[in-house]
Amino acid sequence: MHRIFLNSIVLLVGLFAATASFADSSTAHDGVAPSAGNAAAAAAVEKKGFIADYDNIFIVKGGPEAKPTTEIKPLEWNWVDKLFYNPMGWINSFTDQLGPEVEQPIEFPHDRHAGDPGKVNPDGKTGDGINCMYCHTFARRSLTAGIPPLRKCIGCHQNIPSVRDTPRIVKLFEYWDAGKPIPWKKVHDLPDYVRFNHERHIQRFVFKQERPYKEVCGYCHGDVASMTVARRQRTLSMGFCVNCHKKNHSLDSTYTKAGHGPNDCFMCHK
Amino acid sequence: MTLKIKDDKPFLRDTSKMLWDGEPAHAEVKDMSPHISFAQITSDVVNSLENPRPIYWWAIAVCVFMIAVGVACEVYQYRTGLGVSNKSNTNVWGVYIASFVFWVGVSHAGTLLSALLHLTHSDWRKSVFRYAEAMTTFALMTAGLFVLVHLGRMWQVYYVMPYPNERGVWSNFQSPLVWDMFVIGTYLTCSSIFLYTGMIPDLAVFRDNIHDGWRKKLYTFLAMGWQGTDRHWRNFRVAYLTLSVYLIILAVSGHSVVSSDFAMSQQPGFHITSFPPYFVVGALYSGNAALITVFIVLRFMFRYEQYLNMDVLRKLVRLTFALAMIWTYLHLIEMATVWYGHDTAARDQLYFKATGAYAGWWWLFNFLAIVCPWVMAFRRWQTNLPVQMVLSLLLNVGMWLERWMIVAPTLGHSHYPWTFDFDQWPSFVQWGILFASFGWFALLILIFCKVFPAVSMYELKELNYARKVEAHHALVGEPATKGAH
Amino acid sequence: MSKRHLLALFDSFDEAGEAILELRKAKFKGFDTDHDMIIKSPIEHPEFERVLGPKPVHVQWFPLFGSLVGCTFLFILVSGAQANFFEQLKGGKPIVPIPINLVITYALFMLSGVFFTVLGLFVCAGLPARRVPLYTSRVLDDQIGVLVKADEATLPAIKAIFTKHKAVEFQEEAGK
Amino acid sequence: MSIANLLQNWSRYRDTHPYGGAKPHMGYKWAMAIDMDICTGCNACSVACYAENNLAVVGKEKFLNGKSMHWLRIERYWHDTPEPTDPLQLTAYTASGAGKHFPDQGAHFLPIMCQHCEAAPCETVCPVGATNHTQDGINSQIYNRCVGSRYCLVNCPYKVRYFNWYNYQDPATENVWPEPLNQQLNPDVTVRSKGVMEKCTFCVQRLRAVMVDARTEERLVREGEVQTACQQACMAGAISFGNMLNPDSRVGKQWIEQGVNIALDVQSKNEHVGDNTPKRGYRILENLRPYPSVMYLEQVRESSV
Amino acid sequence: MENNFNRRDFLKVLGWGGAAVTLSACGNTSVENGTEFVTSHSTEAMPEYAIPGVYVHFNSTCAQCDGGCSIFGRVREGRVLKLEGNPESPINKGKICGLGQAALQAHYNPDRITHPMLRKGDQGETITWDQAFALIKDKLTGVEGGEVAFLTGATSGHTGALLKNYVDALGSAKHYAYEAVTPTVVRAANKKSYGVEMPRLHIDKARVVVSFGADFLGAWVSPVNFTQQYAKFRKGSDGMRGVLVQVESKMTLTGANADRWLCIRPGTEGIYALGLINALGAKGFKVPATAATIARDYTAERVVQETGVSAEHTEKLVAILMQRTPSLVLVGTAAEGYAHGSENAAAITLLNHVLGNVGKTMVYPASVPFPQIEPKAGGRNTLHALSDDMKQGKVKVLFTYGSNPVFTSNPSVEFKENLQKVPFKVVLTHYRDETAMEADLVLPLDSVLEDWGSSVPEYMAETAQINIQQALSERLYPETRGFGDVLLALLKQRRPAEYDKYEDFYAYLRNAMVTNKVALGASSGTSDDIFWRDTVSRGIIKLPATTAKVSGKLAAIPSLAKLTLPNAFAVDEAYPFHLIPYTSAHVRDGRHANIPWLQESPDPITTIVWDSWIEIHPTTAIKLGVVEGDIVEVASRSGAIKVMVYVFKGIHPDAVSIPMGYGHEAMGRYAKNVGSNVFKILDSIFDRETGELALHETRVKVTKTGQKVRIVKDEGPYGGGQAGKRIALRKTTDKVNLSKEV
Repeated sequence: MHRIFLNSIVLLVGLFAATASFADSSTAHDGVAPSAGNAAAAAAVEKKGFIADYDNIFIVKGGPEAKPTTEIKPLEWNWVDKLFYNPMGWINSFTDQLGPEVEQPIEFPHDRHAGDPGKVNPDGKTGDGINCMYCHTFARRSLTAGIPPLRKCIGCHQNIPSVRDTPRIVKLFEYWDAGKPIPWKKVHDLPDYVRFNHERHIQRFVFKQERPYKEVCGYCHGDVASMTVARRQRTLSMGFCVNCHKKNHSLDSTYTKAGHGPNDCFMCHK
Repeated sequence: MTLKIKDDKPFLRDTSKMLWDGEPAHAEVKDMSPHISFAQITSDVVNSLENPRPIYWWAIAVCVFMIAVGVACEVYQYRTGLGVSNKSNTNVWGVYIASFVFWVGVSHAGTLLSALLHLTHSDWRKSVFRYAEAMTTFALMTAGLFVLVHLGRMWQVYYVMPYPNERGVWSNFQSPLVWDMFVIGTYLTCSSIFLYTGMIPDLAVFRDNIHDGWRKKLYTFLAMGWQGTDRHWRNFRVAYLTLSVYLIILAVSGHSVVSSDFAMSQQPGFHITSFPPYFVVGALYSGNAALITVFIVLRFMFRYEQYLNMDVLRKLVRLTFALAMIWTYLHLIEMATVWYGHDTAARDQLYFKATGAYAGWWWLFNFLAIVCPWVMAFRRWQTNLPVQMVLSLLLNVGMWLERWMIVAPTLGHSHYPWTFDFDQWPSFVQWGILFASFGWFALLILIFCKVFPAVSMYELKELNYARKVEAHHALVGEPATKGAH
Repeated sequence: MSKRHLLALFDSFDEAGEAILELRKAKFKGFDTDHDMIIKSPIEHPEFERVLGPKPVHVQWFPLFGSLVGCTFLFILVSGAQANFFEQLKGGKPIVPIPINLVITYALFMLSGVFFTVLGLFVCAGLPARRVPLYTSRVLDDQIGVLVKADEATLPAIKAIFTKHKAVEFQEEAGK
Repeated sequence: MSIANLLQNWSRYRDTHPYGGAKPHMGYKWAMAIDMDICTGCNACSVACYAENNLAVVGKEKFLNGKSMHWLRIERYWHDTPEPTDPLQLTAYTASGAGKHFPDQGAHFLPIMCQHCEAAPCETVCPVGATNHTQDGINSQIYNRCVGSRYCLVNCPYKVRYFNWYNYQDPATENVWPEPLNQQLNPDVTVRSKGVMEKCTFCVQRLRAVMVDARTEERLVREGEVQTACQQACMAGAISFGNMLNPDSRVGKQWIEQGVNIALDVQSKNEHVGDNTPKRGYRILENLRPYPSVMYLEQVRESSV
Repeated sequence: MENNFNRRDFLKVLGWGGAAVTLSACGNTSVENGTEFVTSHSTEAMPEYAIPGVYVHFNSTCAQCDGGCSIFGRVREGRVLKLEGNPESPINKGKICGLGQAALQAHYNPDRITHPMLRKGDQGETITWDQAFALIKDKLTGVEGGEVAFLTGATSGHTGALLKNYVDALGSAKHYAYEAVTPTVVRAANKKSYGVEMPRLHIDKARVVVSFGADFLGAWVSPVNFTQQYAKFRKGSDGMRGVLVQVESKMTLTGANADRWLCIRPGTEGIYALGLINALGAKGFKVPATAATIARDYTAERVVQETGVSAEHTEKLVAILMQRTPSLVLVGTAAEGYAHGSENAAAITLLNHVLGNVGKTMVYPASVPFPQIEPKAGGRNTLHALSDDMKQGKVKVLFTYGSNPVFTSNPSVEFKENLQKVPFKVVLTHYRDETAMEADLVLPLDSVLEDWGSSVPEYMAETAQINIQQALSERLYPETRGFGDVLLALLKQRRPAEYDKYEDFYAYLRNAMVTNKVALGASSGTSDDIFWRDTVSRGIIKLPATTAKVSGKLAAIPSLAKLTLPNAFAVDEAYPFHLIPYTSAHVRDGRHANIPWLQESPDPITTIVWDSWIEIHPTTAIKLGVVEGDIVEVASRSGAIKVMVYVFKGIHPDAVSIPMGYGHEAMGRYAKNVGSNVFKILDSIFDRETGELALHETRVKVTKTGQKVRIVKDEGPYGGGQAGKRIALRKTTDKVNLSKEV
């Protein structure tokens, strides 16, 4: 209900904002075309030499000659956009985006496993600094990040006698002995008609751009290393995805190595 | 002698027993008497709201039953899927879209009477335009329901609205359906505003004449403190005139856009440039026919014999006949252009209508919509209530069939021969919802007429005053001036 | 000097008109017919304009303004939305198609025109209005009321004029 | 958006598909060519499509009522005597049963699926923008956006869109995937619920999978890297599919060879020499100017027997 | 650390998760509240290679028909989602037909039997496999080997070998291999004429193909291979596009693709073939004297009179046959299905000799050097033999596998009645089909996607090959067994010493393959594991080609001189029409009737779905006073069925045609009560030489019942016209060069 209310307020605000956008033409320029970013984008387009070859296809077939493509200014989100064209996305950034607390069969301490070894957790222990992809091993090669197999837990824990008798580990071994997988509950669940690809994001940001994995994973999942049971930190709604994909996204995007996410609906919905 | 707006001659309400002007009791009221007083008009209208004939309540009950049938059908369809309406991948549209167009069409008569004839100073419209205007609003509301019923996922209908949303997604402004949403929404809003604005002086009268209850509060609120001062009237006249102009444009553009739902598509048989005028005139035609039906019903139900009188009916009927002829011309033109055109697909389509699976219905519609209105050309039947009642209903059926014949056979015979000629008889669900729409529309009209003035008091008084002036001038032997208005 | 209201009710437009005409000619002190006199009638009576003198109406400027602003606003809104939502490519059509946007623009041209007309009516006619003193429902029914506001001293003279022109009834504010 | 953006990029926003100036699809233009001389009409492609795209089997009654869901249908035509083009004659001709005249030169099988028109009539009329043109030249259909106005189907000249009249996976009513048949459902493809339109997507789930891989490897998709389900199944190899802009692609070569230009509605080969050109390529209902992306190659029948 | 994870849990959760790909109707609320369960995607139960969200491909072999196509399954999260052709296989070269695609729905079919069932009165009672084997052992004790009978479909590979061993172990038990539709007569005729039962065909090298009722694009022998050859044949080499002429009485899919479809009076195919030889000779073609003598009497006038094929078309055909060589003449189901089927086939094979095609477009097929795994197939004559045995009480225990004789037998066999005389009937099947309904013990089989096996195709495309059938997924139902497993378990009862070392059929198969690895083409140094892994991952073992040649000599053909053909049929007043039972490419003999994809896949010619129909020529229809959709009663001397009319010019006016495989009374929700069973009206008339049932010999009468239905077909009411639009275009020309095309 409050969303509807907010929406209507925003709609009203938007009326004024649109009027304001008349005056926006000069200020928006700053947001739209930072010279450095623009040059990089232009360079990225130029590097795609092979596309020029494809251009000839139309000419060979007697089609209308292609005009040289006018390079489009990458879209940046200025305040008009935030306020008027995607206000809910903007408002969501202020509101509580936390997901519900999920009770798991075993209260898995992410902080103990993935936390910073130098940092002391609330339970008085430090983390082990394990890479997310050590357990969620499929993230870099599949759509799904995957829940680690029970074998993986046991693989380490049977060699860690010090915690063998703690309640959680006892429970873990109960499952193992019974030969049953642990019925983890889903924390980050998208609707069935959305298909998010972990592989592509990990490949690009972790392996190509060599950003720290914590930053990359944490962009959507939050600082899981500081939690025990993981909890959703972002709305993970469509606006969340779209806002990111719109950054530096130009109309002439190919699916090669332009610096932005693809924007067509068929990418996620199919 | 100065002309008084109060008349001292007694006006005897009960036309069934008594006479006025010395005519026998069984005679029809030919025209509004100039001797009727302003106060009489006020009290007539107020009283008719309070005491309709008992059949009013029966009519309400019937309407509720009709709606219940439709609601049951819709619940079934909603739960099971649109498949229960028995459409197919070839005949994707059906009764719903036909009825949508029909109801949008019905709405046009109100605009014609209230706005167009207002501009042309046609006095006779004054007694009928109010309920006609209400019909505009309610017909549009009914049409809107058909859009909902028609959608595969009506619970997602808000996707059509362009509103700033979290997803950053907009509706497709290139789609005629979105134009529809804009234009029909505008039309509905504006016609409601027009209806309300025109009602303000009358609401003030109600405010003054009804002394307690929720209605008093309602009228007090809605009358906005109207006191009939010269300033009020002066501005009201200009504003009302301006609104009339807007409404006429809206009506024309509204139905043109509805026609563009069809005309903008590639479907042969839809893809016709003459569709907008054809649709607009067809709308006026069918709307006027519906107006006659409602005229006769209201006249009886609310004892409006004095105001919804034979003179008005005659003019309505003549207007309808004129529109029928214009429509017939456009209908023939449409067929002729298809006939002479080079678009073989459209020609093929026309042949299919005349000879294919829907041929019977097509010919029936042609008979009802082209031949039947000729009865209206005969003076002796123009004021014959039973004849006009039946005739107006037949014309409505005919014009509904016209819309159905635009939708159903056309879709059954498009560009692609493999899918040709599927004839899909609509299931009871489609018929049930169509049936209910009439109940819904009638219910709204009945409630409106019970709560709001179904005939415009101040305009009637103006008309009455004009008559008085005429009568006065006739009496004193002076030519009547046009200054009465 | 305090001012008081007087309402005279007439049965005939002609009589009321003549009374007003005479009142305008009389030119009482502290009584300006343009401001202190209000005619109330059940129907609109154009002849009153002759007797009341020129009273300009400004309602028509509202729809003009409204329509122009509305359609401009909508055109920008729609074009902007299309440009903003450019992943929604439509085969064969440009991303911002002008003729198509004009259709929608046209609808808002009229919608905002109508809104502003009503707004104009309310502003110009002073609606919603409080009831002026000496209101009687009969002026909406079948009598013409002439409400004047004048100095107590002039009221009898005015009343005399009304009586002369066959006013059927008077209502006066109680004295202070 | 802002006014600034609108003004700055104005010329770009006025570009049209596909005959406007700059090409919206850079790098990719998926297209198909179907050789009807070797298509035997065996229906393998159609069944493969059912398997790949979670198509509902609607059953006898609904099939009868025209609610079938085959995204790829095989149409069978007879060519005995040329049909009259004049509708009046044609009506008489069909009424006389002559239209069913039997040909002793066999039937003509035409596999028809969504033609992925470059100027798709369906796209412009969708009120909610559920069907759009992707930049790689596919006519997309976003099921979760669809509200089911069915206007797209009305406007589709080929009638290759299919509407979900029922909730085909609803266990209570119309379940067409009873346990364990539902385990076959392709998880990459959404199972459509009631009230949405669906159609051939050129197996977009396969395309997007290889395109994502190609992006990761910073290259374009290579010829032969991806096949649609129908193409993969076609025993005669009548269906070829690929990126038309790729000079290596078979489909692009075929289009060029057959003299069919995607951006023209009257092909130059037909303009000059009429229909007697030795080239076989044509597009169905090209004259309506939807600029379809599927080229058909005419069937050939030997006249010397 | 070993641990037995419950695979069922795993599959259940995955199946659930995967199947929940539904479109929810909610708005933009995206994330649910942790109500969904997930499970560790990779458990002990799941192999290491399986990554959730990533497809793994496993090679296997299609078992939907006897074509022997190699396939691979796209497997994800333990579920087979799609089947594709294996490009390695010379038979199908990466392609797969609709029938093969639909194996998925046979696997996931909701009507599969999940547990062994024992008859209890009219009901079935679920029992365990141990109980079932004990019961069989019990029933077999005291029964002589000769009183045990096996009725199977075509068998080959290691199950075939095991079956043979078991039959031997029982001591002279009988194995009846039975296929409802099989080219037995053609095989015999080929054997006589060319020295091989099924020569390898080079359709792609032929420039003219004259097919006498061989529906090689539809359901004949190896349609996937032939369709691929056909595509090459159409493109042609040297600018010469291949010309296909089909001679038959009812238009098949191949007929619908022919350049000229010659409608011939039923049963006169042989006459026409000899007429062609005569005409060739008359035109100056060098016809061998033997052939010329035989064909001497078949003058053009006689041919026209008897076959109804116009002289003009015959002349054109002769001209093109002389002009374009090599050609290929095929003899198919329609020609062999008569009492004189063998003579028909002999005459047509003779034409091949005359045209000099033998050795050019039909060559010696490769064969597998392991006789014990060679395919064993049989026709309906075996069914008759079995039925006679049962009638005489010679059969005490009957096993059936891979066939549905109660459904497919013709009435005079009285199979169902005779079955009652068998004290103990074991049916190994997937569905509760008609035969299973009569069984005492029903043993549920694994689907072909869950089962291991090997097979040797009857028709070898290039080199000899052995196909490996690999389990593509876990068992959907834990209580099903493969045929090999069942045989092995039974063999263990008899020969424990020999077979107890094999844990299951997989172990047996692996052992059998590995033991012969050198013979199978591996170098002796290859380790067993590597050999086996390679074999399984390739899904096919190719063996070196043979160098033998088919006999091209007419003189070598025995009894050729005695070849005479009966005149065209005289009209039978009481039963005026020939009944042509039509093998639908999808449903075949009815074993695939319970697959919804196939039921909804329109018949290519008529576009009818979900029903069977009778094709009647318009002139006949006018005579009978029926129109499309009328229900008629089709009665033969053996029985009558009701079926709806499809008026169709692609059939000889003297004939009517009904597709086989419909009209199941049991089997499953998709098959039951769909159409009518044409097998039930087949007369028992046999081919004079081979004793095979003459399928096309039945005469019927057609009477109107007055009932009427709307035909469910894809073709609209418009009747498939093109309304003068450019929809499907055709060039009629003899001057196109397609061979240069891309």
